[in-house]
Amino acid sequence: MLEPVNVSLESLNLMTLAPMLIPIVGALLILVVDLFKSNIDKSLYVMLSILFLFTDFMALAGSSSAFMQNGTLLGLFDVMLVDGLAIVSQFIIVVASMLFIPLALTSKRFHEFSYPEFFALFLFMIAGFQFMVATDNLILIFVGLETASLSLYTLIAMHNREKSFEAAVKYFTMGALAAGFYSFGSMIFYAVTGSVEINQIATVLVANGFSDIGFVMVGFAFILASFAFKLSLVPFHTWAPDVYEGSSAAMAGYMSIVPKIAAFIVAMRFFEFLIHSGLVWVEAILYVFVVVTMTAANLWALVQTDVKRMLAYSSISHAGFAMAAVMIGTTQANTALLLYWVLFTFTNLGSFSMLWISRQKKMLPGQNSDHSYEKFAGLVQSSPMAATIMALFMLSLAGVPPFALFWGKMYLISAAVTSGYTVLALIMALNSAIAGYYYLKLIVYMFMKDPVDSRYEKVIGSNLSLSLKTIIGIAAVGTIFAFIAVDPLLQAIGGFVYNSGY
Amino acid sequence: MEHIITANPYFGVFVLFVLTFGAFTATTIIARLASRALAAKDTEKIKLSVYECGPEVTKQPNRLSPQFYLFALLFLLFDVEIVFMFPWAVDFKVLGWFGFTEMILFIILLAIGFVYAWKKGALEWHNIK
Amino acid sequence: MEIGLNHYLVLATILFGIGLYGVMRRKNLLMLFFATEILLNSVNIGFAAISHYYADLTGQMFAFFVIAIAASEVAVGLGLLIVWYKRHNSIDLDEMSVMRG
Amino acid sequence: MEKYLYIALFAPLVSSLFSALFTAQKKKQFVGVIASLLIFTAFASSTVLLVHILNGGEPIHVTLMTWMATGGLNIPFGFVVDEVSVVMMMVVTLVSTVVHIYSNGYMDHDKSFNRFFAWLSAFVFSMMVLVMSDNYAGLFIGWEGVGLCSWGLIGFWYNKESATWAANEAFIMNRIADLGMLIGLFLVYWNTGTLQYEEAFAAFPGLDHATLVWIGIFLFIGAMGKSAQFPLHTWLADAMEGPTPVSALIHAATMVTAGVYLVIRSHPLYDLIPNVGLFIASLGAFVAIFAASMALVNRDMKRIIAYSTLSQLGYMFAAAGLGAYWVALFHLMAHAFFKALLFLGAGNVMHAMHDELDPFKMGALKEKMKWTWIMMTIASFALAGVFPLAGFYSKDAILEVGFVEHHYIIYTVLLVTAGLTAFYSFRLVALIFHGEDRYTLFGIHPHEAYKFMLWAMSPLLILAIIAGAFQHTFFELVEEALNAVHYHIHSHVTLWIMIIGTQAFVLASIFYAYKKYARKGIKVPDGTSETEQSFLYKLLYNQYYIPYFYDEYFVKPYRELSSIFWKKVDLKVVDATVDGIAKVLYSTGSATRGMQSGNLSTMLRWMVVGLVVLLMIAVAVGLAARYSAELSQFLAGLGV
Repeated sequence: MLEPVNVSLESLNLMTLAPMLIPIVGALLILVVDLFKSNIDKSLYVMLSILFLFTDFMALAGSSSAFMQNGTLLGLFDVMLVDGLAIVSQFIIVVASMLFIPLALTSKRFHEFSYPEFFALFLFMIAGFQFMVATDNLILIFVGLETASLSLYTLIAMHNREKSFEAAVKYFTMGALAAGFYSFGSMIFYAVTGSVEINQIATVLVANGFSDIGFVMVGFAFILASFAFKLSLVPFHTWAPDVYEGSSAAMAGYMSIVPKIAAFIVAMRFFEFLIHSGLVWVEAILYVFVVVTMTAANLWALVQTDVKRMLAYSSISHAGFAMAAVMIGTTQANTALLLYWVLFTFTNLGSFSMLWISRQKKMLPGQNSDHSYEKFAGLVQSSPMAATIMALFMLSLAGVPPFALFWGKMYLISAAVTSGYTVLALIMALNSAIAGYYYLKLIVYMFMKDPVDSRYEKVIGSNLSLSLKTIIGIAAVGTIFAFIAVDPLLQAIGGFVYNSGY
Repeated sequence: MEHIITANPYFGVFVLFVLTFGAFTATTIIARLASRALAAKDTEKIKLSVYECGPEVTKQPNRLSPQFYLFALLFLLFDVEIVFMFPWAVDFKVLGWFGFTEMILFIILLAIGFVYAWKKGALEWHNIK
Repeated sequence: MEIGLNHYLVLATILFGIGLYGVMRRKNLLMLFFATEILLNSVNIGFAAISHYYADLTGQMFAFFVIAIAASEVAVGLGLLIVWYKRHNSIDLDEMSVMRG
Repeated sequence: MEKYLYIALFAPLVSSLFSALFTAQKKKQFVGVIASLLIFTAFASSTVLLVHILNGGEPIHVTLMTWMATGGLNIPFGFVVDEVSVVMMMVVTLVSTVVHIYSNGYMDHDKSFNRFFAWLSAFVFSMMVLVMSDNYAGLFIGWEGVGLCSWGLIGFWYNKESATWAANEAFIMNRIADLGMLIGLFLVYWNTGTLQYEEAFAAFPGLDHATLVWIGIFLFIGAMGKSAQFPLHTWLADAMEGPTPVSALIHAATMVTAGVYLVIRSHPLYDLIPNVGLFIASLGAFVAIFAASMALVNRDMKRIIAYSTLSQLGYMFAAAGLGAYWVALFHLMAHAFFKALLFLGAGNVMHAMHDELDPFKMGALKEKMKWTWIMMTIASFALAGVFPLAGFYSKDAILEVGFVEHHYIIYTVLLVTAGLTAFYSFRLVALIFHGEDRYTLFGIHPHEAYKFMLWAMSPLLILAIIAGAFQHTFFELVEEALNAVHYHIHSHVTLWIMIIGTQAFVLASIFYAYKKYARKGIKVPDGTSETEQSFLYKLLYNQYYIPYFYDEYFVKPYRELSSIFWKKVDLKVVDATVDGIAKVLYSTGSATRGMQSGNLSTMLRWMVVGLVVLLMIAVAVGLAARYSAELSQFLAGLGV
C-alpha cells in the first residue's frame, strides 16, 4: 500500500509562484467585478491592472532580493525556477506591460477597451509569459506559452476591424502549427533523455556524449522552428507584418517587445547548452538565421509604404540582431541582449505610441493603410513637437548616438567582437547602416515634404489624451537619457545573468 | 502449434476482399487524376455556379444557430478538464489532503469560469449577447 | 511481432506528417484546425508510448496538458472562425489576404 | 584652466538648448543675441586656453565620465586641450562667433530664425566635441553630430525640393564614408584594445604593417566623406542650397576640415605608413586641380566658392599626406579665415541681389557695396596667395613642401592650381563688382548689408590680412605636438625664383581674369539678340576671333574636359555608383517581398519549408555522425 504523500507548505516555496499568481488573481477579480456590476468606466480597469502589475512588481522585487541572498530558487516540486534571467525578464515584462496598459486611455472610444475581458486577458497573458520565463520544465513552458498566446490572439481580434480578424486568424493558425512543432520537439527530447527539464536534458545528453546526435538535431530543429516563429526569424516571420498591421498600434508595440523577450529567455535556456557543448551545427544554423533575419527584414522594410509595417519589419530585424546574442552565448552577450531589450522597450513604446495617437476611426477616402508615410508628410509644419519626438524615436531605432538603442547595439556588437565573431559584428554594423535609410525616410517625410492632404493634420494627435502624453513623455525621456542609465543597468543585469550561470 | 494462414478456408475471400479494395481505391484515384488532367480547364465563374441560368442561387441559411457552437465550445472546455481529475480520483488516497486541496482550488477556478459563462448568458438558448 | 516503442513513434511521426500535409494543403479553415489537432494528438501518442517505455509518468502528464491546450486552442480557434464566417460567409483561406507585401 | 575648457565646450550646448526652446515660435531677436553672446563666451574661453598653451602651459586633460566599462571595453570619455585642438577650437569658435552675429542680420526676415540658431549652436557644440575629444569614440560622436546638424542646416529651407535633396545627399554620402571610419575604429580597438589617442598611438608601432595600412585607409575613407574628397565630393557643391552663413561656417571653415583634422590627429599612424600618406597627398593634389577646373566654368557664385573650398582642402591633404602636418593645419586655419570671409561677402551680395547667384547678372556692385567689395577682394587675394596676405604664407609653404620632398609632379599640379585659383577668384570678383551694372536689367536695387554685419566680418578681414605673420609663432606652438620641421629650400636663388615665379604667375592670372571679365559690355550670356547676330558685332565681340581661336583650340577642349569631368565622372560614374547601391538594395527588397503574399496557406508553407530545411540538415548531421567511421574511410580512399 502506498503511503499518502505528505507535502509541507514550506517545501513548495510558494513565494516563487507569487509573481504569477498576482496577475491571475487580478484577472479573476476583474471578471468577477464585471459580473456583479457591469458598465464600469474603463479607466477603473486600467487602474486595477496597473495596481496588480505594481503588486506583481513588488513581489518580483522580493524574489530578486531573495535571489541575491540565496541564489537560484526552486519551488513547487522544483518546477518553478527563479534565477537571474527569470527575474530580469519578468521585470522587463511587467514594466513594459505597466507602460503599455495606459495606452488604453485614449481620447477616442475603442471597442475593445470597453470590455473588462480585455484587461483580464491582458493580465492572464502576462502571467503566461511569466510562467514561461520562470521555469525550465518544458510542460510549464508550453502551458505558459499557450496561455499567453491564446490570450494574445483574442486581444488582437478584439480590436474589431476587418484586418484585425484576419490578423488574429493568421496568427492563431500559424501559432497552432508552432505549438505542434514545440510539442513534437519536446517529445523527441523526452524520448532521447527521458526528462522534460532542460537542465536534466542537458545533463543526460552531456553524460552520454550526444550519442544520439541525429535525434538531438531533429528535436532541436523542431524547437528552433517553434521559437523562430515566436521570435519572428525569417522564414518563420511571415505573420509579423500582417499581425502588426491588423492589430492596434498599442498592441503591435506590445507584441514587438514582451512575447519576444519571453521567447528569448527560453531560447537562451535551451540553445546555449547545446552551443556550449560544442555542437557546431547548432551554432552554424543559428548564425544563418541571425544573418538572414537581420538582412532580409531590413531589405523588406526599405520597400514598405506603411509606417507600421515598416516598424514590423524593423522589429523583425531587431529580433535577428538580438538573436545574435543567444548564438554567441557568453555572459556578456546575454547581458547585452537584456540591456538591448530594455532600451528597445522604451524606443518602440514611443514609436508605436506615436502611431497610436494618430489612429483614425475611419479611413479617409483614398487612404488605403492606417499609417502611410503620406500621413506624416510635412508633420513638422502642423505639429513640430510631434515630428521632433517621432524623429527622436526613429534616430534611436537607427542607432544614432547618444540615443537609447545606440548603446544596445554598441554592447551587442562589442560582445560579438570580444567573442571573436568579427564578421558577424561587421554584418551587424552594415545592417544598422542599411536600417538608417528607412528610418530616415520617415524623418524626411516629416521634415522635408509638404503635407499631402490637409485633412491628415486633424487626424494626427486626435487620439491624444493625458495618459498617452505621459507615456510618450516617459518613452522620450528614457530614449534621450538612456546614457545615464546604461551603466548601472548593465551592472545590475550583468550581476543577475552571471549569478544564474548564463 | 503452427498457424498457417493460408490453410484457413476463408483466406481466399480475404485476398479477394483486399484486391477488390485495392482495385477500387486505385480506380478512384486514377479516374480522378485522369479527369483532372484531361478536363478542359474553364473556370469561368458562371460555369462554376450551380445553375448557368435562371434564378440566382441563394446561400442556404446556416441551419445551426451560433448558440449551438457556443454550447459545444463550453462543453469541450469543461469536459477536457476531466483529464486532470481522473488521475487524481484514481490516486485519491495516495495524494491525500494535499491533492484534495489542490483539486478543490482547481474546481473553484473552473467554477468561476462557469459562473462567468452563465452570467454572460452563454447558457441560455435564446438570449445571445 | 512485438509492438515496441519504435512502432508508436513511427505512428506518431506518420500522423504528424499527415497533420503537416493537411496544414499545408487545406484551404478550408475548419479543416486546417482539424489538421492542427492531428498534429497535437500525434504527439500525445508519442508521449504516452515513451512514458510507458521509461515507466515514467512525466510523459503522460505532458500528454494531458497537450490535450487541455488543444481543447482551449479549438475553443479560441472556433470562436475566431465563427466571427469570420459571420462576416464573410466563407472560411476559405484564399479570401483572407487583404494585407500583403 | 579646466573651467575654461568646460565653458568653451558647453556654452554652445546651452545656446542650442536655449534657442531650441523657441523653435516653435516666431522670430525673437533676443534668441539670436543670446546665442551669439554664448558662442562669444566659448570663443573668449578658447582664447584664454590658447594663451595658456602659448605660454608653455601643460595640455589640459579632463575625464568627464566613464561611459563604458564592462567586459573588455573601457572607454573613459574625456577632453583634451593641447596644441592641436586649441588651434581648431580657436578657428571654430572665432568663425562661429562671426557667423552667429552675421546671421542675426542675414536671417532677419526668416520665419524660422530661432530654429536656425538652435541648429547652428548645436553644430558648434558637436564640432567642439569633435576637436576636443581625447579619444576616437568622442571624435566619432562629434563627427556624427556635425553630420546631423549639417543635414538640418543644408535642408533648413525644407520646403525647397533641392534643399532637402542636397541635405539627404550630404547625409547619405557621409554615412557611407562613416561606415569606413567605423570599420577603422573597430580595427583600432580590435588591435590595440583602446580608443584613447595616446594609448592607441603608443600601441601602433607594435602592429604589423598591413593592419596599419588598413586602419589608415579606413580612417581616411571617413575623412574623405567629411572633407568631400574625390570621389565623395559631389555633396559639397550641392550643399550650397543651405543658408549662406551655414556655408561659411560648415562648408568652408569647420566641418569639411574635420577630415584634415582627423589625418593630422592621427599623424603618428600616418607617419608609420608613408605609402598611404603619398596616396593621400596625390589624391589631394588631384582634387585641388580637379575642383579648380570645375570652378572655371561655373556660373553660380556659391558653387564657385564651394569648388574653391574643395580645391583648398586638396591642398591641405596634399600637405598632410606628405607629412607636413603643421603646414596643413596652418593652411586650414588661414583658409578658414579668408574663405569664411569670402562666403559671408557672397552672402551680402546675395542679399543685395535678392538671392540671385549668377555673377553675369551682377556687375559694378563696387559702388553700391563698397565694403563688401573690399572684403571680398582682399579675401580673394588671400585665396590666390598674393603676398603678404595669409594665403601666401600657407600656400607657399605647401608648395615648398612638395618641392623639398621631391614630389615634383604634386608640386607642378599645385602650382598650376594656384594659377587657376587666382583666375576663377578674380573672374568672380570682376563679374560681381566691376564692369557695368547688369542687374538693372532685372530690376534689382542692391544695397549694402547692415553695418553690424560688416563689423562682424571685420575680424576675419584682419586675420585674412595678417594671419601670415603668425607663421613662426604657430610653428613653435605645434612644433612638438606634430614633429614639425621647417621645409627650407637651401639655395636662396631657387627659393626666390620660386616665390617670385609663383607670384608672377598668380598675378598674371589675376590680371587676365580682370581683363577678361571686368570690361564693359559683358552680357548675360544668351546669344540671341539681333545685334549679337550681325557679323561686325560678332567679329568685335569675339575680338576678331583670336580669342575664338584660343577658345576653340585651348580653352574649349579644356572646358570640355572640365565639363566632362563634371558631367561624366562626377554625375555619371560617382553618382551612379552611389545610386546603384541603393537601387540594388531596394530592388532586392521589392523582388523578394512576394514572399509576403498575404495568403495564409503560403505563410504556413513557408513555416513548413523552414522546418523541413532544418530537418534535412539535422538528418544529414545525424547520418554523418552515425556513419562517420565509414565516411572517413571512404574519404581516405578518395585521398582527401
